[in-house]
Amino acid sequence: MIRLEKRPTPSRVWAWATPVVAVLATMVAGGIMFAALGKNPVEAIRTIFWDPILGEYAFYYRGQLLVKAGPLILIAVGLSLGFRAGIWNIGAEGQYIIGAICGAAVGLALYPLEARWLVFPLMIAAGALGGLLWAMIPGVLKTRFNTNEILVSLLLVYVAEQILAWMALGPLRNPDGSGFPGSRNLRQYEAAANNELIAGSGMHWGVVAALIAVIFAYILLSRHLMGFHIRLAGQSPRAARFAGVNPERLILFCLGISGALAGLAGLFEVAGPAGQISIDFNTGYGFTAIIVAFLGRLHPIGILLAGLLMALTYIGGEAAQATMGLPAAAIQAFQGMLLFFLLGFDVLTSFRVRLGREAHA
Amino acid sequence: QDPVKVGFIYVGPIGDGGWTYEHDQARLAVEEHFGDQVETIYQESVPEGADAERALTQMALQGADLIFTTSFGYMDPTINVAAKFPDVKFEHATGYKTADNVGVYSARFYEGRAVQGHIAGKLTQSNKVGYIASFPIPEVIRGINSAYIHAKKANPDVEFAIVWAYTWFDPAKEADAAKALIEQGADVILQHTDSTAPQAAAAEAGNVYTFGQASDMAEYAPMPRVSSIIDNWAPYYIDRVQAVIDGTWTSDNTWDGIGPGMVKIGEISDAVPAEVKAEAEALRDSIAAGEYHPFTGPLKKQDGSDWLAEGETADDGTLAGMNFYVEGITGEIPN
Amino acid sequence: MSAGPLLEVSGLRKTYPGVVANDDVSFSVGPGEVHALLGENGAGKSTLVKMVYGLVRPDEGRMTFAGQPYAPSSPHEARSTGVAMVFQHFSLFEALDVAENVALGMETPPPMRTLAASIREVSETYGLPLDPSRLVGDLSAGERQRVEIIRCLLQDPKLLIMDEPTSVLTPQEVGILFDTLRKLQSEGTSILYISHKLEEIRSLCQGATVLRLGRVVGSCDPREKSARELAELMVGTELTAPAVRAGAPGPVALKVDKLSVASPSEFGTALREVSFEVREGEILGIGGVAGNGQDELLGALSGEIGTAPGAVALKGRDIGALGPNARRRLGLLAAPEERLGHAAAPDMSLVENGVLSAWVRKDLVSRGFVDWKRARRYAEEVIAAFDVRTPGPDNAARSLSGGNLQKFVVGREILQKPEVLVINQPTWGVDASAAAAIRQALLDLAGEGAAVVVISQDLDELMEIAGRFAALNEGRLSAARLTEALTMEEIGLMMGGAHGMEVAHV
Amino acid sequence: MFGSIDPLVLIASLMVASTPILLAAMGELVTEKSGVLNLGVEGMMIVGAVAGFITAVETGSPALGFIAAAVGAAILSALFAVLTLVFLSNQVATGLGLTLFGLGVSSLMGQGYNGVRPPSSPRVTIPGLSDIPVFALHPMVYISLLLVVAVWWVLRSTRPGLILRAVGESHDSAHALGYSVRGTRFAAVLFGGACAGLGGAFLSLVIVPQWTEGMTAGRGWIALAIVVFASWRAWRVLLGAYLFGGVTVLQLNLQAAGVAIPVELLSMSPYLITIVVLVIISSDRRRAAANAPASLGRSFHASS
Ligand SMILES: Nc1ncnc2c1ncn2[C@@H]1O[C@H](COP(=O)(O)OP(=O)(O)OP(=O)(O)O)[C@@H](O)[C@H]1O
Ligand SMILES: Nc1ncnc2c1ncn2[C@@H]1O[C@H](COP(=O)(O)OP(=O)(O)OP(=O)(O)O)[C@@H](O)[C@H]1O
Ligand SMILES: [Mg+2]
Ligand SMILES: [Mg+2]
Repeated sequence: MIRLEKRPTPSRVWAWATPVVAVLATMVAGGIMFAALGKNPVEAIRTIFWDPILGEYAFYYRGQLLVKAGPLILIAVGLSLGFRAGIWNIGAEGQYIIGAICGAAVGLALYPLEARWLVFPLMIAAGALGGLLWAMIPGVLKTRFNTNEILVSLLLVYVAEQILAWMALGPLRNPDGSGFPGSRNLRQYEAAANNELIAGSGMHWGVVAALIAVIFAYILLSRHLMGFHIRLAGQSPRAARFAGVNPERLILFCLGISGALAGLAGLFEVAGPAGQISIDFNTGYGFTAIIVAFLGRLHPIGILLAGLLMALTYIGGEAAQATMGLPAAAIQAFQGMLLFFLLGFDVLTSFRVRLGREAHA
Repeated sequence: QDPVKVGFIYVGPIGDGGWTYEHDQARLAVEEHFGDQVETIYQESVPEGADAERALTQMALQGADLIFTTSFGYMDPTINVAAKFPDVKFEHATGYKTADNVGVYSARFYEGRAVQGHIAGKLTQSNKVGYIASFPIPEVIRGINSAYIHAKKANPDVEFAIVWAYTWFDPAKEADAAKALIEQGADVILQHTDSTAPQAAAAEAGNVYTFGQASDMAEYAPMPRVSSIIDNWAPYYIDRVQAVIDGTWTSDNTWDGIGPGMVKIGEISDAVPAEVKAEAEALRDSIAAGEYHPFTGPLKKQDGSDWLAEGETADDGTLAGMNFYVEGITGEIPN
Repeated sequence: MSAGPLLEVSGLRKTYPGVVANDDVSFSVGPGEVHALLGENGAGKSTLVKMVYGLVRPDEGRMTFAGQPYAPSSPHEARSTGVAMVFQHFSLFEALDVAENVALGMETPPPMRTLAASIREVSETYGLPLDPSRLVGDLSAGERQRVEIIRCLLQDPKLLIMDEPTSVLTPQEVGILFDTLRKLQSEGTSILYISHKLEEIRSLCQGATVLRLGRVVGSCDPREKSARELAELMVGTELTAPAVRAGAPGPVALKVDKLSVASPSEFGTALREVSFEVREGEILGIGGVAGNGQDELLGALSGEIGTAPGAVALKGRDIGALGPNARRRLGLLAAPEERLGHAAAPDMSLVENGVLSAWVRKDLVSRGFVDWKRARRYAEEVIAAFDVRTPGPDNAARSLSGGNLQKFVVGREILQKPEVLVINQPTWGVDASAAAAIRQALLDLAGEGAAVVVISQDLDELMEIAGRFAALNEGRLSAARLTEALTMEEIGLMMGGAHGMEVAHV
Repeated sequence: MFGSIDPLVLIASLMVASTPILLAAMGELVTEKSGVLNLGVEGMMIVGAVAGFITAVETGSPALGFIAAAVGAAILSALFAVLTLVFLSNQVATGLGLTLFGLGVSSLMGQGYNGVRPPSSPRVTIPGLSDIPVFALHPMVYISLLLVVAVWWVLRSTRPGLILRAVGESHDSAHALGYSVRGTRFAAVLFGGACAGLGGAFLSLVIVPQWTEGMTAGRGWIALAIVVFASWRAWRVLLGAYLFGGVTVLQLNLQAAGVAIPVELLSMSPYLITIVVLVIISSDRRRAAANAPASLGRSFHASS
């Protein structure tokens, strides 16, 4: 039987070492799965973990890593603030959609105005505001009526998806698109486009925003009184009240920030990589970001790394599909394994593992 | 000589039993037809947007010579990537944007819907035909209109009850929609969503007729599935790959129907009375031969305004962007 | 077998990472004996009894029970052998009712209906009235303890372990408890009794084992020792009694006028028209049984609970609408009862816990940013001034023993130089020497001219340090009276009996 | 306007449509009552769907299919239990990971089963009653109702139920009294997995019935929401599941009946109505909190 013994203080060594150990363990377990599917395990692992960073086409993939990681990090950073305070926004996907819709709507309303200095900032503001307001629904319901925010934010994702379909087919439909669903492509509208800042680098304003958010959250949590209050409220709500934290304001703040960041992610995505509002615009960033937030241990730097790792498995996984014919399902299962190992090995950070008979059941 | 590398980008999993499944069947047909001359690669469940652009770039980087992008939402990504890789040929399904190295292709499913509509009109006892629609887009609206026109011709009392499922593929929801239609008295169900769930619901209800969609869905024949529209991409794919091998590929805009075999009418089962079956086959054959166009005047729009005069046929432009019901259909198109 | 001890413990040892909680502990409890375990906070008393109850396995050592080797692998085994235990931190479930809580502590509970009847019956026999259908969360601390005791009594234990049972009880409740225990003893039950209240031990116990740092440092018959001797045995040094430094009371510092608030918590008590005033340099003691509105009163004064305008005035200024930090800025500080989770955040370091309430007055935040250097200096200052035993200010609050954390919390407020300090249960579960230090600090604070409100259930403590005394009962506060003129009986009357509890005629 | 909608028929179809969610939610209720938050319901459902489907097809027995579904999903949930209860991993993240993993594994398992028709299950027929739609449904529908009664009764009136609630309420107290927190939670997680698996199999064997990848299409999430909606009460789970299923079926029926309500609004209605009802029932603050297991989502480690 395995016995766990709590360490007096969490181990710094293991905090850094567990992700490495977990990735190695995943490679072994995943390799076995790939071999069972009749694929060369070494090649598969190399395609997933190595090629995107250092392989033949890495020049392209490295940029794509940022494109994929950007929204994940941006959303996860926002969510982590709430999670730390014990406020469970699991509807970031909905806020992402609404942010994209609002931002795109502003851009499309101003079409074909050429003043980029006006159009793009207005879109950014609209995107953030859209996400924020959508997140305020669970926030206000919670503070006014004590409604569970997990439930409301989750259900609102489905509502947002319906609104998205409606927008793509109705109000935002491209008038020049001969009746096909989907909005005008914002990337072809100079003033509204969120294109790469340096061609081929993958850097767009969304990635920049994600990096700013990481720094902002880092400073907020480690230096600012607000961040201190967020951490305090999550650990012990009564102590937070004693410290003068107004719980209702904190709920609205955390939901607002996470909603605004998710909305921003949606806006940058719709104006950049995705290009347009379409029925299937959302691809689950809002949900994946929850995993990223926890993998990053709710720490901004951790989230940055977790977002990049997650992006790597997506991009490497796609490459493995195309080059080796691995089914998408195998990649999904592989990602699941990676998460399990990362989460499972995390125990080593705060516990010592002893083998042998347990002193007491 | 190196084999020609052909890539496929799919919107769903190849196991969806419908849209993506049929594209993948065609890919397998290409492999079988050309043997060592081609190598195919594919990527399934690729979301539209940025992910599609990356998947395309990746295939192009890895030396694909021809790439089929099999969903409407891949239109802009295809155009974008094509601009960066002028030597790679692209074929985009169901879109309208072309370039020197981007061709588009689509199928005239409405031709098949006409045949279905006729059979439905003849078979219904309750005079109520249920229609499970996915999203209100021209493709789907065209199908509803075509089916309705021919059902009405076969049976002037027929009515259509339309349920918008707002999904291409959610078997349980499709099943619920089918049940709701049956409960509302429909005894024939047409569907423009991809799963066999409606067939199963009809089988359970008994005495309800359905049609296969995208695939033949023969496992539900002879009842409730009495016929089907099958997406048959193989001839076209083989043709285009051949063109690349021969070096004769040029950008095209293909919209094929029953005639060239892109749309196939699945076996009309014995549950359909022989004379109805004969009529339906005759209709199919005249469409295939180009003698009859499913949208032939006189036709009015739902609001009563004139659309097509006696003998006039609809032009492809109007059909491609169709956003209105024809006269007689009740209810409104969402938005 | 009849002559030998009921429980014999020899050479028990238990280590936790970095701590030796028990080392070579041996002692025995005779049949029908009430045996005390004494020791400072962290001496290892709870660990020892948990081993007897089968909850913790010893690393080394042997036990015998009624002459048979005894090595319980779980509390179930202990209970079927005849050992029952009342925990220091209750082992109750707030959302379950009394009968369910009792059933969970029994090996083979009868059907609920029968159980409810026997709960009623036993509770009446022992003078501990209890309604089996009430939710435990709705009960006062004293009533909760009755649940634990009845749970034990229903199993006819041969050995009853009680870990600090009286720290939450009023004198009346303690009296009832003692009657119950004596009755049990007369029926032949042995009792292993842990308490910091030495007078209690002297009146109840026939034997005592004293622990220090996990080892047995002595045993005695407590009836033959004075409380002071016992305390010195525990601590190992001489104790000094608090020196009273009462000055003449100055002008009114805090005035509370007809304060009524609803309780924010599900199982709380509302305050009803509470009025009192405290003067500079004075300590006002507020006594009463736990659960009569103490938490709410502290919350209303600290600013955690919103109050009506005009209800609370600080030096003539209405502060009813102000929040905790605005009140701190004006000089009104508070220290709640619950150390972990209210006064301090368990997983945060002492530095962070210092910032928690001290940033306003100690200038630890500028333009929204926390100055961690100053914060650390402040935490170090508190640690030094109040002799908080911890490796350093970066240690988490939960790693401190209860007494040390209490010293930190009290010190954190006192070093901010409050003009008014409201403190709830300043020495709850704290050992004698630490309690003396805290009381002294409060007296010194008043001596320097601050007004102090001490809310406590420990009446001896209030008699010792407070100038005036008032009692809180079901959310109402009695008029304050000078302590010197009060007798215990009068106090009992002021507290309105013991919270609806009658002393049953045993 | 609603003239063509037969209420009995509607009730019968809402009962069928709600059953997968009801089964999964009942399982999750028990899991959460023990203090464990397993967000992997979607993953467990789909694994149940595929495991049940494969078994039913291979053996020709739908009953065996349901058993296999329960076992298969329980095995998957055991993975969650080991991670969260033994290795003390974060429950939220592990649950989300379980969903991802379950979706992947199920499609790997299901390769080759696309388009296959499963054996159809017999209906219970009670002479005289079976003409009434509500009494002629698949046996699992009635089993799910029995499950509600059983869970309610076990939680309320039996010792295992009491221990389960105690563990979910305060794991420290339960541990101090000698109850195995880990063991109880392990069992509760397995039960939750098995129920979710049954729900999945009901989709793939009865409602649809066919196997397709991703066929649960978010129903696991709805099941999770229903448990919160129900504030952890068995009867309210039934109410919530039937409310949600009912609105879903009703909106399709309204469309089919040609009622002139905008389709966009109708498709949103199940979610919106659930939120509105929740707001109404949770505005009583004190009561809402009372049923939530106090230890929900917290890891337990006995240091001894
Ligand atoms: N589970 C545990 N893990 C690690 N250390 C522990 C644990 N339980 C107790 N200790 C440590 O063992 C020592 C003895 O603790 P114990 O609770 O037995 O003291 P105590 O005498 O009951 O103190 P108090 O009077 O405060 O109740 C302390 O140093 C304590 O920190
Ligand atoms: N999780 C549960 N465990 C045990 N019993 C339950 C549970 N949920 C409900 N019950 C019991 O089921 C019965 C009906 O449930 P219901 O949800 O109506 O409870 P209720 O307390 O009446 O709700 P409310 O107080 O909101 O009116 C009650 O007897 C209730 O005690
Ligand atoms: Mg103790
Ligand atoms: Mg009720």
